[in-house]
This record gives sequence, C-alpha cells and structure tokens, in this order.
Amino acid sequence: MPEVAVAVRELTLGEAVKEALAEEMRRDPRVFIIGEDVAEAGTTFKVLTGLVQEFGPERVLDTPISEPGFTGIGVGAAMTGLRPVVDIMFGDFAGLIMDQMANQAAKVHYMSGGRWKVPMVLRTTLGATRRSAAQHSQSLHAWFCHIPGLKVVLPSTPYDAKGLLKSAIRDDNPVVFYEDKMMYKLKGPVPEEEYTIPLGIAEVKRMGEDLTIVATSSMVQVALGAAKLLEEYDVSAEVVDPRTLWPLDEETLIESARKTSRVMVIDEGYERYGAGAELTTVIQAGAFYDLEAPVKRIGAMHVPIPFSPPLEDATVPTEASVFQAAMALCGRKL
Amino acid sequence: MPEVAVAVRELTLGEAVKEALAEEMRRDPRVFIIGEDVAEAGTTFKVLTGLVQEFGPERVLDTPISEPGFTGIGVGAAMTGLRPVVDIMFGDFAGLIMDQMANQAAKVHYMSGGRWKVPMVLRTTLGATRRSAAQHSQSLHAWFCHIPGLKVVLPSTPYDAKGLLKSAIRDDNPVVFYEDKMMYKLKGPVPEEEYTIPLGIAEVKRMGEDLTIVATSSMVQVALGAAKLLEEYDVSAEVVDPRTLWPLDEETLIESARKTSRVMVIDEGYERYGAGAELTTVIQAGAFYDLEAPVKRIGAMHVPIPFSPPLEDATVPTEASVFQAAMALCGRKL
Amino acid sequence: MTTAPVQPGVSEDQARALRLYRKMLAIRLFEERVNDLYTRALMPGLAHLYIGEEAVAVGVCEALHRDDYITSTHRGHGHCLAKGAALDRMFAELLGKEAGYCKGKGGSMHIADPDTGNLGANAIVAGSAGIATGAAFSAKRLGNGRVAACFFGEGALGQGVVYEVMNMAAVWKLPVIYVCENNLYNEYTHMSETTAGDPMVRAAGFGVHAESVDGQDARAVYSVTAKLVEHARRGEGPVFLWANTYRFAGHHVGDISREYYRAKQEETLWKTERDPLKIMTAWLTANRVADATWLDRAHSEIQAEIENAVQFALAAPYPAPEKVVEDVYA
Amino acid sequence: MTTAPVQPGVSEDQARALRLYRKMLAIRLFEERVNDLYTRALMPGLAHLYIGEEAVAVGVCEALHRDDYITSTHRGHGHCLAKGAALDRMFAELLGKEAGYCKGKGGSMHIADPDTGNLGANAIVAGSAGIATGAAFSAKRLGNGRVAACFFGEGALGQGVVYEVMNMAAVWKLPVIYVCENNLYNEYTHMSETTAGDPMVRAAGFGVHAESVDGQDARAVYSVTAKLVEHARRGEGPVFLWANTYRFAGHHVGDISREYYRAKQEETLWKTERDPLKIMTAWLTANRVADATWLDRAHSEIQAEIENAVQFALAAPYPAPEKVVEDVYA
Ligand SMILES: Cc1ncc(C[n+]2csc(CCOP(=O)(O)OP(=O)(O)O)c2C)c(N)n1
Ligand SMILES: Cc1ncc(C[n+]2csc(CCOP(=O)(O)OP(=O)(O)O)c2C)c(N)n1
Ligand SMILES: [Mg+2]
Ligand SMILES: [Mg+2]
Repeated sequence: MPEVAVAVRELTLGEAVKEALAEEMRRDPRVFIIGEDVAEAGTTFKVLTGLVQEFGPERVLDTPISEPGFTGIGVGAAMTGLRPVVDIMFGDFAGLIMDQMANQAAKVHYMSGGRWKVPMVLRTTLGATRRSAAQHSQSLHAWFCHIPGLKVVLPSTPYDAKGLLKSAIRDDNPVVFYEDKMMYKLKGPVPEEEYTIPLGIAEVKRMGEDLTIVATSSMVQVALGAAKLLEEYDVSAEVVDPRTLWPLDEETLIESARKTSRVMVIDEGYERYGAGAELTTVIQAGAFYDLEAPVKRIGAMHVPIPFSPPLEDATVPTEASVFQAAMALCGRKL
Repeated sequence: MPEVAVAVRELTLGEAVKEALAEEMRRDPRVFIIGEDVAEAGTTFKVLTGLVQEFGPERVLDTPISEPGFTGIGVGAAMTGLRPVVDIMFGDFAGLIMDQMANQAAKVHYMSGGRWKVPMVLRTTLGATRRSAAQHSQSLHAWFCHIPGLKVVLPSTPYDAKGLLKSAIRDDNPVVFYEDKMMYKLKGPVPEEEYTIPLGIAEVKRMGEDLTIVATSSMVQVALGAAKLLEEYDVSAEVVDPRTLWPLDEETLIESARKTSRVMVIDEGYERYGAGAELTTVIQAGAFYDLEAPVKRIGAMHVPIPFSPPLEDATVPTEASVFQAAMALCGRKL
Repeated sequence: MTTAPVQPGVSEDQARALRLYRKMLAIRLFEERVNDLYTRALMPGLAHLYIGEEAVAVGVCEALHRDDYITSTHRGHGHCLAKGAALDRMFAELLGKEAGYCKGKGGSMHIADPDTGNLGANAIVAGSAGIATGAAFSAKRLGNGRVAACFFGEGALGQGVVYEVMNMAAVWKLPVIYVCENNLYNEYTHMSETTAGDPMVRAAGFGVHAESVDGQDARAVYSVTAKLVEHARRGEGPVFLWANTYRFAGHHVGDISREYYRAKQEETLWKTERDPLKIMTAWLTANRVADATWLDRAHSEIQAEIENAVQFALAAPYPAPEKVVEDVYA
Repeated sequence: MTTAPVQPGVSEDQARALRLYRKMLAIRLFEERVNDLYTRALMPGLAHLYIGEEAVAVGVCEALHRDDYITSTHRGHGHCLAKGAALDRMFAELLGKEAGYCKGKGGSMHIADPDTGNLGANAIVAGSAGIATGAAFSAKRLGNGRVAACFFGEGALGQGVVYEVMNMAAVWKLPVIYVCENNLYNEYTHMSETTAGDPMVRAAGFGVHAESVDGQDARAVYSVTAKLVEHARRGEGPVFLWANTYRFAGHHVGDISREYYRAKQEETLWKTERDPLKIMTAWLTANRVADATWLDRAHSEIQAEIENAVQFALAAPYPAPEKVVEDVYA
C-alpha cells in the first residue's frame, strides 16, 4: 500500500476554543454560553462567531453589561441542572466578579456539605501589549488560584486549549479558563478526532538539560523562543507548562527542577504576589537540595500597565529578557 | 529627686485603632470615616464607639450595604480634597470591591500620569476561628498585595496598629489596612505621646539564632508562642514581622534568613498562591546560599473555612503546629 | 405535626391557616431554643433570629411546591424550616455536627438542602440574588415548571447586583419571586437612613411587577404570593414582593442593648400589636377554626419535637477532623 | 477659536449657540482625524469615536464651570474636549507621547486633567460612577459649590454600582448629574435586548430627579442641564439626564462591518436627519446668527488648529523607558 502523507490540521487558538465549545454543546444540551456580545458579535475577539447560528439564542445569550449579575446567574444555573460557560470579555473585569466566584461558586459545594455542585466554566482573557492600557491588559489569574474550590486553566497552544476546555466543561466544579488575547491567532496542530486533556497534568514542552523554564500561557511561547536563542549558546533549556495552576502538577515541575538544577518561572501576571511565587515556593520546597541557584521568578513589572508602546513593552517578559536572565542564571556572560 | 515608676499605658488593638483615627481626625479635618454601621453602632466589632459623638455624622457616615458603591465614593472623595477611611466590615467582602480598588484606586495616579492622587485608607478585617464559616473568616490580603498602586498593612500589636494606621492615613496612596478580628481584645503598651511608624519597615519581634519565623498579623502572636515552646527545647527562634506586605522590607527578612539559615513563613491566608509564597520567593532569592533547608511556608488549609469548630480549628496554623514544623525544620525529633 | 383541627370539615382556607400557624410556631420555638443554646454557650458562633418575621417565610413557602427553589440569607432558619427542613438536622447543623444538613461545614448562615429545593442560605448580603435568578433560568430552559423564591432583607436593596439580576430576569422573563423582607433595619441602621426613593418603583423601573403586603399576616402573604407565583410560573416574568415586617430580637443573638438604634416602645408595639402568631391566633379563634385546647396541644407537640431535635443534635458527633478536606471539589 | 460672530450685538443665547457649534465641530474634526491616524497605523491601540454624540458633551459642559468635575468613559474624547482639554495634548496622549495629558500612560481611555476638573475617562463601564459621586461628596463637604457630571452610556445601566451610588447620592443630597448617553447600543447589542423597564423610572425609584432630552440638539441639552445643575448646586440632590443620541461610526475604529447588528438605513437616517452639527447649522442660519462664510471660516480655523495639534503630537517624543516605574505611588 502506498503511504499517504496525512496533513495535520492546523487551527488557531481561537478556532480551537470555538471547536471545543461547539463539540461540547452538541454532546450535552445542558451546556450554554452567556456573556456580553457573545451571540451575533461572537465576542469582541470574534472567537465565537457562528455558534449562535448553530445553537440559537437560547444557548448563546447576550447579556447586559452586568458581570456580577450574570456570573451569579451562571452559578445558580449550574446548581440546578445546566452547565454554563460564562464569558468575561477582559480578565481585568475579575474585580467585578470575585464575590460571585470566590464567595459563591467556589464555596457552594463545601458549604453545603457536598450536596450542591457548581459545574460551570468561566472563560476569560489575559495578556498585555495590545496598547489597551491599565484596565484592559492585566493577567489576574493569581486571584482565582488563591481560592480553594476553584480550578484554574491556562492553555498555551491550540491543542491544549481545545482539550483542556472540553475537560473544564465536563468538570463538576467551577473552572476558570484563561485565553491569552495575543494568542488567538496563534496556529497549531489540532487533530480532527475527539480528545480531552485531563486537568492537573503539566507538560514538558521542550526537553533540556541545563535549566528549566516553567512558563504559563503566552509565556510558554516566549520561553520556547528564549530556549532557541539559548541553544545558540549551547545552553539546553527544558520548558515546562503546568497547564493548570490548580490542580497543580507539582511532581513534573519538581522532577524537571531536580534534573536541571536551575529554574526560572515566567508568568505574565504582576510579578509580586503572583502565580510565579507559588510555583517558586513549590519548586524550592521540592528540589532545594538539587538546586544550584535560587529559583528566578519573572513576571510583569509591578506597575499598572501603561498605554504608551515603549513603556508597555518594557513591562512584560520577552524572549530577549528571558534569554538574558537564563544566561545569567547559568553563570554565562554575554 | 525621687524616681517615679511610670506605668506604661496598655490599650487593646481595637482601642489603638480608634485612637489613631481620633487623633488623625482631630489633626486633619479632611479625614472622615465611611462604612456600614460605623456611627452609632461603632461597627460590628465596636471598634469605633464614640467617634460619631466627637466628630458628628458628617465625618462618621453610615452607608447602605453597598460596598462597591461607597468604596468608589471613597476613591472620588480622595481625589478631590478629602481623606476617606473606608470601612469594610469583613475582609471576605473584598470580592465586591476589587474593581474599585484594583482598577480605580490603584491605577488613578499612574493612569493620569501622576496628576490625580488617591489618599485613602481601606480598613478591613481578617482571621478565622470565630465560627463565622466560609464567607466571614477569610484572610484575602494576597489579592490586594498583587496589585501595583496599593499598599498593604498588617499590624500585629496595638502599638504597631496605631503607628501604622496614622501613617496610612497620612499617605497619599490607597492603603489597605488589615485588622485581625481575634486580636481586637489583645492588649499591649501604647504610649500617650504622638508617634507614627513608617510603612515599609519590618520589625524583629524576637531575636533568635536557630531559625527565622516570618509571620504576619495574628500569626506573629502564634509565632511568638511557638518560639516560647521551642525555647524549652533549646531552639532559639527569631520572629520577624514585615508589618507591611507592600512596600516590603526585603532586606530585614533576608538578613534574618542569612543569619539563622532556616526559615518558616506563616500567614493566615489560604496557603496556595498566598502572601507566604511571595515572602518565600523573596527569601530564597536573597538568602539561598545561606539556607540549610528550603523555606517552609505555612498558611491556612486549601479549603473553604468550615463552620464546625473541630474542623475550623484544623485549618489555621497554631502555636502547636508551628512549633512542630519548626522542630522538623531544625531536624529535631520530638 | 399531626394535631387535628378543632372541627372536622374545615375549609381549604382554614386548613391552610392551621398549617401556617403550626409552621410559624415551630419557627418561633426553634429560634427561642437557638437563643437559649447560644446563651448557655452550647452553640458555636452567632445566629440571626427570625422571630417576628415568621409569617413571611411560611406565607411565601406555602405558595411554593416542594421542588420549587428558594435562596435564603444570614437570617435563614425560618426560610429553611418553612421550605420543609427537619428540626433535628437544622439543630445539628447549627451545632456543627456531622448529622447537620451540611455535615457541620455550613452552620447557621449556610443551610442548604437539595431535597427541599433549598439552594442555600448566604452570609453575603444579596449574595444569593444571582443564584436564585440562575435557578429560575434553569427552570425556564429545562421547562420543568419550577419557580425560584429569593428571600432577602431590605438591606440587600443597597447591593447593585440585585438590580442587575432583576433586569436580566425581566428581559428573559424568568420565573423568580424576589421577596424583600422589610424589617426596617440594616443591622443597626434604620432603612430610611440608607434607602432613597421607593423600592416598589425601583422594581417597576426594572420591569419587575411589584406588590406589597403586610408581612405579619401569614394568610395575606400566602394569598399575594400565590398570585405572584402563578404570574411567574405562567412565564410572565419576575415579580417583587415587598413584605413589611419586624425582627423582635437583636440583629443577632448577641445584640442585647438596642436602645441606641431603636426605641423600646417600637419593639413593644410590634410585639404586642403585630406579632404574626397573635394575629393568626386571633383569626383562628375568631373564626372558630381553633380553640385554646388545640392551640395548647399544638404548642406542646411542637415543643416536644423541638426538644427531641435538640437532644439529637447535642448528642450527635462532630465530623471527624479528616473530613475537613472533603467536599472542596466535586 | 477666535472667530467673531456674524453680526455684532448677538444675544447671550446666540453667542452660546455659536460656541456650542464650534466646540462640536472641534470634536467632530478631532475624531475624524483620530480615525485617520488609526487607519494609517499612526495611532497605537484603538479608539471609540464620539462622532454623532457631540451635542451631549458640549451641551452639558456648557452648563458647568471650569472647576466643576466630570468623569468620562471609554468614549471620552468628546467629554474631555468639551470640558476644555487642549487639542495638542489630547493627540499627544492618544499617540502615547510624553507631552500627553497623562504622559502617555493613560491613552485614549484614560485622559484626565485636574486643570479642567476632568477626573478621568474610564475603561470600566460604569467605573467612574463611584468617583463622580465621591467628587460630589467632597464638593458638598468642602462647601465649594462645585458639582460633578458623570457621563456614561446606556450600557452602564447594566452595572449595579450605578444604582448603589445613585441611592447614596440621593440619601445624602449630593450635587451630581448622572448623564446617560443613550446611543442605543451596548457595543454590538441593541439596548432593548439588555434593558427592561424604564431608566427614567429607575432613577425616580432611587430618589433621583430625572429628565430626558434630545441629545442631538446642543441648545436643548444645555438648557435642561443648566436647570439640573442649578438643582444640584442648590443642594437639592442628584439628577439624572437621559440624552437620546447615536454614534455615527463603529463601536471603535475597527468596527467597520456593522450590518449584523444595525441597519445601514438606521445609520443613514441619523446621519442625514439627526446630525447635531447640521441641526445647529440649521438653527444658526435660520436665525441669521451665522452664515456660510462664518461657518466656512470656523471650519478652516479649527481644521488648522487640529492639524497643528496633530503635527505637534506626531513630532513629540515618547516617554523615556525608565518613566515606566514613575507615578505608581504618589
Ligand atoms: C456584603 C455584605 N455586607 C455586609 C454584611 C454584614 N451584614 C450582615 S447582615 C447585615 C444587615 C442586613 O440587613 P437586611 O438585609 O435588612 O437583613 P436583616 O438582617 O434585617 O434580616 C449586614 C450589613 C454582609 N454579611 N454582607
Ligand atoms: C465592566 C466592563 N464590561 C465590559 C466592557 C467592554 N465594553 C466596552 S464599551 C462596552 C459597551 C458600552 O456601551 P455603552 O455604555 O452604551 O457606551 P457606548 O459604547 O455606547 O458609548 C463594553 C461592553 C468594559 N469596558 N467594562
Ligand atoms: Mg432588615
Ligand atoms: Mg451605548
């Protein structure tokens, strides 16, 4: 038989997200989408275009600009037989819904002694450098990670986004799902066949020997880029993506740290009191005796995100800055 | 001249807070208090009793139950010539005001290129074991610490509470001031004379040689208790209180860590992705080469806080659990 | 609760009045016992008593089916009992025992019970407005004919989320009944100091049909609610019920000295003239539906049930410490 | 902006109309130039144009003093200019330059300027409702006679915080003017799909005096605002202005294909029949306050000012990278 070269299908991250939603909505009539401009407009980022046509306005609902209210409606709907996917346009609006998420969604199951469940997904965005200024550029996932009862997912590729979102929708707990706005157009292979990725499993995105770069969401791409630059200097970087910050696959992180003995943690949230601090804490606790140097944690600068392009660009980790920090961590001069 | 033994005046933490407010309100007519049941009721915790009698209802204002709204009013009032002290009864209600605090208060100065200022204090509470259950027992200060533009203060004694609150009120930035509900009745020396404590200076609450316990708010008392227990086993613990989590006095923390070479970090917030992770990250970065063991971070269990007394008691660090962890950290058997 | 009415052949209305009376009495005696347990340091934490407001919960819940939903508040015992909660598991929860409705994890402010459609009490003022509206959303989407009743105090009118969800309920015609219990006080502050305009007009402004009722008259509460529930069930959209009532005791069990925020005379007036139990007793006796013997028997029967429930709860074990990590995730 | 009126001895009303016209025209030409800069990739990010709504901002601000406060929105250029912002520093801010009102740190959605009482545009829908109300609180407490005008779109009516602060403003009789610009759309969704009841009734329900106005008629907006501002300044409490208007362009500069959410005919109708500049031009000429010559001159003068301002902004330097860490704390 002649060999047939099967072209791997490529989707953008936005398309992968939409496909996950569409498949789950076909599979389970309880799943529905609720948020601002999600129907005809298909969201500001045009990620959901076409879903209202397939599933109708009863399952793809445009809301008023009432984030606390429709998030709360999501919680109640989840408790009573539906599986809402709540759309919060910009992750910066987290400030409006923390009561609904942290005091209601996260706690209902526990407070009721396990008798009510909240199978709901909150989809939202993170990421800067779109020149959207201080109130539309933040990566505030650390807030949700801090709250027991929530799960938090940060995919870094179209493949992961689809597989993880499907698992999030099938999960019986409130799951916060983060999409990087700058990655919506990022392409990657996504098979046509059904698959899911379980929550709580990190993935080594690149094997390496000399140092480990633990990176989240868009920072995985930055880390991979930096790893390529490092290669030219014969520094072999392993890139590990936790994929879900809660549950957290500590083992994979620690194993890699033990192997390479030098670790950087890169996250796009504000550096101080951010997600990177937890990853650092876990790694130093688990790999301390194998580490040659302290864990180097890098996040966004501790400033509100400025509008002006040269200033904004200075606030987030880049391939160049990660590369430089990695070289320093390995004791290498430039 | 005969020597006169001057009795040092003792105040409870609640009294110290009230005295700080009263003195600042006398000193500066722009200072006012706004919140639920702050006037005649003097708050649920009776901390402000008497202030409305002295300053009148124009400066001690009872509000509707509208945390987002009156916090926002605080921001606007602070921008336009007043110095509000906003009272948020339970720290758990942070979820309702994060947009006002993180997107407005914290960013106004920066977004306006330094042209508007927000000299406002947000007083709120933390701390469990009052049998108040999951929505009235949390210590959510990590959320605020994560946001550039805010300062965060966690006093651990009546003396510190008074001195730090006065500085917070005089500060030209939004400051979040945390009072532990269980410490309101804690007594300690507070001189009659005017004093302030600058924000950003940690204090060594107890000198020691064998290990450092970095502790915040009520956990300072827990750490001091544990230190006493450790003494009986000839383990000498240094207890360091950062007092303000932002700005953070990294130097004092790192110095102590270098000296003792073993460090525990104790904070009453949820352990995962909490304030303790940042302190751990800073210490391992600054003292790595002097540490004998990984930094041991302890916080509240990663569960919603249960009502049932035996369960609730299990969720927070105690003298006994800190003592045990410290012994283990020092390689000592019990 | 099996006492027969004073005379056979009572009308439906009369039978209902007897039922309402017994339920109110059960709540009253339950709450008195809660206060007693607190005073004797047998109960952990605090509790917010529903004494004086019983007619609202029983009147509203009488108009609901067992599988209709309710959400409740920090002052929730009355709502839970009126919706069908059992006394023993209620007490057990208040004492933090494993046998409680939430295995002791919830406590006084978080009692929830899927069996009676109770989505949960809530310690965040207005915290359950979204949940109740979401339950109504499900009911409509699933077409199961249910409605959701959302109880909250007039203090919750200060929270913007209430208006957000009312608006959406009206836009989407969701079967939700917003029951606002106006007991005149937000903790220690009179509602007139915190509330501008008119709550009925507010509801109308959001497209929500509003009615008000004497919240001390259980029969009146039932009648108006029955009408409103039908409106909601028919798919005509959300409704708002403004129930005027009064809490006879403190904001919580520890709120003993109340003179600084409300006058003794005001309390006395409500207790003597506007007690929902007295009002119902008067109606029952005036209409010869119940006599002193029946009333006495009802009292002693319920008292005995409560005593049994308390003993059950006191004797019940606490959850094992390792249970603390269970139920965080489903 | 120094063009003399067409005839000497104009009445106050006529002089005001001329002023309103020039201000509207400046906003219109400013926004057209913004769109042009965006299209030519000379402007970072996005912008939400105010074209079509000019009469609201200029009518309202005409009734304010320079030291009165305003708060603005994501669609804020018009408000800022109407309150007195200079064209050059506006453009500079939009381009992220150091010479901008916020040193380039704010950008299109965050222009603020203490000198003109501008507390800031805001990218959180309804995000400045609290700030404006707080400014009114200060004004009352300090007795400085100022008022605060809070601009927001009808989409902000979805946010509960608006009602929270209206209620407090009414309880405390704060001098704040809530200006709701009803341009019919929340982004890409018609307000009728998101708004139940009646916004005027809502305001009344919170004890806030409400009026509505044709938001395309700057003179009408001025008159009603002047009355409302006097009400607020006299200490009679907050007011709500419902201004009916329309945005002629997209939600933001990138929103080009709009047919899926609104019909071309609708846009054409507003642009031809309800353009605030045309309406004012018609009045000015009908009343012989201005003629074609004056109008032409005004246009070319303002066009020149805008051109100068753009050139200034394009030539201005970006802030030095190290400025990024300044202004985080005062
Ligand atoms: C969001 C929030 N703010 C404040 C509180 C504190 N608190 C508990 S009960 C209460 C008063 C509630 O008044 P109302 O809604 O009228 O109910 P009532 O107690 O009168 O039944 C307050 C302010 C809270 N639990 N939640
Ligand atoms: C809290 C919040 N939710 C959503 C958005 C996204 N958003 C920006 S503008 C807008 C529509 C606003 O509509 P409206 O208030 O009517 O103002 P208009 O754009 O029509 O002037 C939305 C939803 C936001 N900026 N803030
Ligand atoms: Mg009340
Ligand atoms: Mg609009």
